Amino acid sequence: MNHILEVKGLCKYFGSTIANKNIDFTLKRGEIRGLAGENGSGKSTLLQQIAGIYLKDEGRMILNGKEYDPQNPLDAKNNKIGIVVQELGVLNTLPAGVNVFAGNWKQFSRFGIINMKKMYQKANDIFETYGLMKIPLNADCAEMSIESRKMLELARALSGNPDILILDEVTQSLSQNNREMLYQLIARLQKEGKTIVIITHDLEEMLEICDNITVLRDGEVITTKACSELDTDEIKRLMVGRQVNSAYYREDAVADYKEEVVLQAEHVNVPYTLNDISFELHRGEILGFCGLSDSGIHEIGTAVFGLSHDRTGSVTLTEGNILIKNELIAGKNGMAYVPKDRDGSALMIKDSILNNFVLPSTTELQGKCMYLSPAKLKRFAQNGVEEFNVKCNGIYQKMQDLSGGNKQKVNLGRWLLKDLNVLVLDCPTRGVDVSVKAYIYHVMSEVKKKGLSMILISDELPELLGMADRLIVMKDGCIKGEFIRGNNFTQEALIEVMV
Amino acid sequence: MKQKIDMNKAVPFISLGVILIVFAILTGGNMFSPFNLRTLLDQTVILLVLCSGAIFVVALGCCDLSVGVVSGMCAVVSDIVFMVTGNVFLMVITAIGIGIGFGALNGVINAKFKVPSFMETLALLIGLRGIINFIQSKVGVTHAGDAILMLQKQYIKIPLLILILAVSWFLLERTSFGRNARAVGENEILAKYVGKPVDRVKIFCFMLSGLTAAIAGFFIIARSGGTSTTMGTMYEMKTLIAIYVGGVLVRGGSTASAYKMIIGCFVFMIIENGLKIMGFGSSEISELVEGILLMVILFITIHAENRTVKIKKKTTAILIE
Amino acid sequence: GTNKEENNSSGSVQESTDDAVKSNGLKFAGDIVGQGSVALDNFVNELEYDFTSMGASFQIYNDNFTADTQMQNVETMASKGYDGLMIYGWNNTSYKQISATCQMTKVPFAMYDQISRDDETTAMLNENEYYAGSVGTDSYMCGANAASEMLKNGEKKALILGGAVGDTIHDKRVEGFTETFKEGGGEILGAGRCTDPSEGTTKFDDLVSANPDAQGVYCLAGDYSVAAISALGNHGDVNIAVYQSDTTKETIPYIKDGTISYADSGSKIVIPIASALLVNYAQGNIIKDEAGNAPYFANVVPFSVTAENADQFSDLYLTGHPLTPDQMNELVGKDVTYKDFKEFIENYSFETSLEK
Amino acid sequence: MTDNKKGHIQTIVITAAIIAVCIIFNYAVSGKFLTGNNIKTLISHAIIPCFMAWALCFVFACDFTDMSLGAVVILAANMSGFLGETKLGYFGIIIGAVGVSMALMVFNFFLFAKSKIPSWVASIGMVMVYEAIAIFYSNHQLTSGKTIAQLSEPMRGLAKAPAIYVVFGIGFALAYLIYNRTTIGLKVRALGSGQKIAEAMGIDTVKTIITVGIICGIFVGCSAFLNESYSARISVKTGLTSMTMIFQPIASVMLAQVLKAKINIIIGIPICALLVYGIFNMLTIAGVPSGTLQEAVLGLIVIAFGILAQRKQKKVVK
Ligand SMILES: Nc1ncnc2c1ncn2[C@@H]1O[C@H](COP(=O)(O)OP(=O)(O)OP(=O)(O)O)[C@@H](O)[C@H]1O
Ligand SMILES: Nc1ncnc2c1ncn2[C@@H]1O[C@H](COP(=O)(O)OP(=O)(O)OP(=O)(O)O)[C@@H](O)[C@H]1O
Ligand SMILES: [Mg+2]
Ligand SMILES: [Mg+2]
Repeated sequence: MNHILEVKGLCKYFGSTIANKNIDFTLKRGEIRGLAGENGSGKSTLLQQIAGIYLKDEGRMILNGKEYDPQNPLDAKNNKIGIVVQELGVLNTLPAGVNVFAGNWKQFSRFGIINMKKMYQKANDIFETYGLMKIPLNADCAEMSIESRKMLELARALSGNPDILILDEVTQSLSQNNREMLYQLIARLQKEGKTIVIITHDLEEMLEICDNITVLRDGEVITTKACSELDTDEIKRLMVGRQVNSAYYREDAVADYKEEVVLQAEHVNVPYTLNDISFELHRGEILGFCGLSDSGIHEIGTAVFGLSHDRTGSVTLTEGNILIKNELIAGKNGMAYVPKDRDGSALMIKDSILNNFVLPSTTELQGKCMYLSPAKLKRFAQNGVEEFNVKCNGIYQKMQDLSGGNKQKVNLGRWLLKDLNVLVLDCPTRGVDVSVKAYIYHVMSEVKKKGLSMILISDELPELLGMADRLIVMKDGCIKGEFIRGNNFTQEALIEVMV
Repeated sequence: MKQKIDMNKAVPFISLGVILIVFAILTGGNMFSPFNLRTLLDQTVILLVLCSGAIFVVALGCCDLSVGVVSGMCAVVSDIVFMVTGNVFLMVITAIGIGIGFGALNGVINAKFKVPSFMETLALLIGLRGIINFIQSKVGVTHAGDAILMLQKQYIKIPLLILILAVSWFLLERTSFGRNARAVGENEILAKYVGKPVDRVKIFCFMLSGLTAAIAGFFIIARSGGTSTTMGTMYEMKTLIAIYVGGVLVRGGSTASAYKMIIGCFVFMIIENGLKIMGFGSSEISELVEGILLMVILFITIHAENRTVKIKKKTTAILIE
Repeated sequence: GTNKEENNSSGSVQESTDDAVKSNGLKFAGDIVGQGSVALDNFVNELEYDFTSMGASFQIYNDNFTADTQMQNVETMASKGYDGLMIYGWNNTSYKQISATCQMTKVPFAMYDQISRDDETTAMLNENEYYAGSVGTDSYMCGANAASEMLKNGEKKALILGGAVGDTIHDKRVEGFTETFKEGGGEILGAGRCTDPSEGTTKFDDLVSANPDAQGVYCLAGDYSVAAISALGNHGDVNIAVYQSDTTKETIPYIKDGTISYADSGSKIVIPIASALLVNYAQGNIIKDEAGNAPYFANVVPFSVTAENADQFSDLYLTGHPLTPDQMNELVGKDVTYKDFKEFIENYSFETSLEK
Repeated sequence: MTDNKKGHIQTIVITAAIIAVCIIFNYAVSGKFLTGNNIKTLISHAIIPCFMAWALCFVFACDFTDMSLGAVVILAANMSGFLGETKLGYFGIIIGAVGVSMALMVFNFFLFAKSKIPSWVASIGMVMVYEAIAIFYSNHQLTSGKTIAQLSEPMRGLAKAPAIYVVFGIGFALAYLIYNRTTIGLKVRALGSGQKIAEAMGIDTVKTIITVGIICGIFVGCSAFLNESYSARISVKTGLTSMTMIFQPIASVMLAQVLKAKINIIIGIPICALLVYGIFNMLTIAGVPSGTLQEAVLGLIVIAFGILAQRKQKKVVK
């Protein structure tokens, strides 16, 4: 049979999010398949189920004509499926060479003793035969660069001599010559009759190397077509698909902010992540940052707020000429930062709504002797819950019982109740549904009108295009371009610069 | 929909109730003779004083294993100061200075140098005990001054205890400082991102713990009438156990509250006293029962909290970062 | 002792219950400074034996080596309502509190082994009508005797090995030893104080390495002699004689073969005497000395254990008990007076006790 | 490459400094330190806790902390002493110690993995239970007229000159091979990267945790029978005091972690144990009283090494 893998009716839910909806997906032997889709369209989820990292909720998979239901990544590896995941997955406490065969060390052991030499030899062989970038195999992974780690993961995926190799956004963290290497490797594997599945946001790259492309949207497969029938515009149309409601984002089509500079960043450097970044933020402006995952956009947020300790250069609040040296100064002078990892670093997930709501405002709410009146706090939180429409059973409910959208309302709302100068938002609509998104955009427009300046970091282009006054495009830690609302403010133009 | 009863809040009351009933039956009511009730209160005072400071460190999600030895140190040195100068004020200042000083040391090493508090305070425990032994071997056992012995008087002891507990409760639950400390325990990254002075809060919490250790030092000498090398031994463990048994989780945060600490101290002392009243005077039974009860209560508290957080079993999510 | 019954060397408590039971049904309790060390565990055993011999019951409370726990134990014992308490006076700063507690709860108490040595405290105790008396071992003399013995043997350079600083008994022994030894012109090269005997070997190893010229070691308890001897086994070229207080079962063979040059022991005798005082008090026969105060016997000096008497010592003091139930019961009763006690102590010696 | 060179120079400087300190000290105490006998003493002192340090190393490798090791050693050593005096002889000594500690360690690890109580808290609970069991045993022995298990002189050969080096050699080889060269060692270390990520790599975490218990049991057991052979008897302890037994091994492990980048941790541990005990030995020779200021120095060393070991720590530390 020509089909190596068939996926039928696959579904995957994360709570109420439907990440994959009734997916039918077939891979032919020896083909190179690309997966395209917006952020959050379910690409990674699909492939991770195939690789045994997530367990599927519904549906079935048939591999080589046999029923296939991997319970863990080793199952998948034993069935000759290898994956390089989007997020980093290496064992920091073990040397690189050992990581290559993670979980599969038995093969080197004789009488219970592992032949390390053989393992390193074989690891080395893998790097050599596939022509991967050399990394020090006996060094611990904890301090390796992202590129080295990717190489390591690639080697691990290849160590099982897989028939299906899955590469989830690998290229974006590789340098140019390693990318070339990867292309050659892919071509060679194809010649050997292997199947390769690739996710990349670089559509031209995808068109170049793939045979066929599957487009996903909102967790569903839209279509699968041969590359010869497609071009980038067509893929994008398929990807975005839906009509974007005009009332969803801001309605005005031109930039609109005051001349006054609120915050100025000059020559900001953070080792390995940011490279000589300078920009100005004006009163009432929404300044967007866009770029691929490792382009450094998220570090902009931490650097501006004074959280990166090895930052050099200066970030200054113009009013009072205050240098933001650390997060304490930032917090005291009307800055706020909403991080990307909502549950991990923005909320006290096991604490009540009330406590989460009042935390940033305790200094304003306290009376003599740091006294916080419970009644006052209650009123404050109650007021916030009502103002931001948080759906809950009362302010004493635990944060973790709220839905994602409502968590985000608390997360943002507690800042908007304060009298701020600058708000740094990192992916504020992550994991939030359409209506809450619309609500957040609405609130953002409101506060913008009141003169709040915002830095909006996001990996969703439509959001940035919809909300930002100015957009700075980043790549490899450098500023690559700047766009102003109303002036060639399109996704195509941005992607051109981004990749 | 009605709000669920928070198991974590209920557990301390349940364990206190159960323990009271069990010991009432086992000791045949002996436990509640007026004299024993007084004794029980007397015995709990030191623990309560220590806990009222240590609760702040626990709220951070850290632990302070040095409270016992610091209280011993404060007692020994301040008693010497009193013997030499005869000045009560100087004695109190010395003790409090030493207590706060060691607290600050713990705090700085934990917050700035990132040494786990558990390791760091354990090391202090070893080291200071050696220094106490050294001082005692040079100076010899000293008797407590009369001013200190006044602390044994009920009319001084009880109001002072209530004052300390009230201040501790107020700081922990009614001030922004307490809120910051608990926020650090819930999520240190968040506290930082919100612009809270995390390091300062941590150091201050450890200092409070040192302060109450110093005060407890006075109660300890008052109780035994003078200094000895073993002063305050094992109080660090008793303190932590009492706080955890009260239903405060090891991660601290919002689970740390004053009433839990107070209940925890009483539960712990009732178990200890009750076992002795029952006639298990030698340590093996009390240690065995205490160890097992500690783990049972901890297990219940931890799982009582997890009960409300049913995690979706089917997803084995890969760890991000 | 008029009783011709042979010495009850097996130490079994049951065998003696058919004797006249005088203090039937009384309940006593007492504390011990700590558990785990042989000497202390032996004390506990003796306490239980003595009270059972007199027809009473006994419950031990462990102080875990802390003064605070001792107070807690005394309070608990007092509130539980025992007929009398045996107080191990290891922490002399707490006497006042203990006395006050007992007075408040109207529980008689006697102090044993470690007792008050200063007049002020003794006077304070005498004011308490529930104070039944003290019987103490002279720990200072233990050390002093060992020092004299060492000096007599011409050894001038000594090491000390024993329990941690803060162990009041060991501290007293060290004090006695040091003062006497220095007066006699000796020099103390080093002291190893351990948290427990298993540390002893290591500590003594280091000490010997540091001071190979030492001539004698004073071990503060039998456990430490064992440790010292095993450490000495690692050093072929040194010549250090072992002196010890508190003979334990393991050291008997060493005493017999001469590995241990001098050993003393016998502080256990204070327990039956103190128990008898307490039982008398509890039965209403309050014993007072000539001056009308509670009895105070601070002079029970341990005797030396030699190769000749080692076996008998072991039978009487280690596996068995110094007094038979009959001897004990002679010290209890309506007609017993202070004189009887005094005579008993004056006439008592290890040798005489062997005769019976 | 220059980094590597710098590393070498650093190592040489540190080694030279240590040797210099030893020589100067030796001179200061008029040659008492570097005598053959003293060095022999020092080495055998370092060997016994070294086993405990290896066990701790495995415990730390999977991100746990076990405070009950001391209590386990006490129980195991007593069992070893008890069996050693029966017909089983040396076989009994070894089996008694290793068997008991294995059983207890497996139980500990199972508890850590299953109860979700933070391991160090749970292990303190276990200290109480184990100490109580030890006192039960000791009291039982006493009331039946015996003392706690004690090894008689002829049975104590395991801690004497040739045997102790053989035991050390075997232990070292075992620790080295298991930690570096076996599937289970690698799995244990993988656990240190986080339970979730290890699971994602297809590692059966529960099974691994139980195997770590067995491995730790072997090392703790060795430490127990060496202790018993060395001091003839291990008295029981109450009131959590058995925890003091792991302080010095912890200091050794922490120092070895500082040196991890240069020396394999399993090799580093005996070296560091030697260093730590060397310091104590020096203090004793210099006349610093043990039980007082020596402990103060130990505390200081632990804190200093802690600071060194954590100096690159970026994670949240509690
Ligand atoms: N572990 C998880 N828990 C909860 N929700 C998740 C989880 N992983 C993914 N999701 C959600 O599932 C949906 C699909 O996510 P997925 O990672 O598959 O998207 P993607 O197409 O790979 O996006 P990207 O291009 O950003 O990688 C998203 O809405 C995401 O928020
Ligand atoms: N772990 C939980 N425990 C208890 N209740 C929960 C839990 N998670 C969600 N809920 C409740 O279930 C309801 C639906 O939550 P859910 O997460 O499904 O919302 P949602 O539709 O995804 O909304 P959003 O788009 O805001 O994420 C909410 O009222 C929430 O309070
Ligand atoms: Mg993805
Ligand atoms: Mg949701």
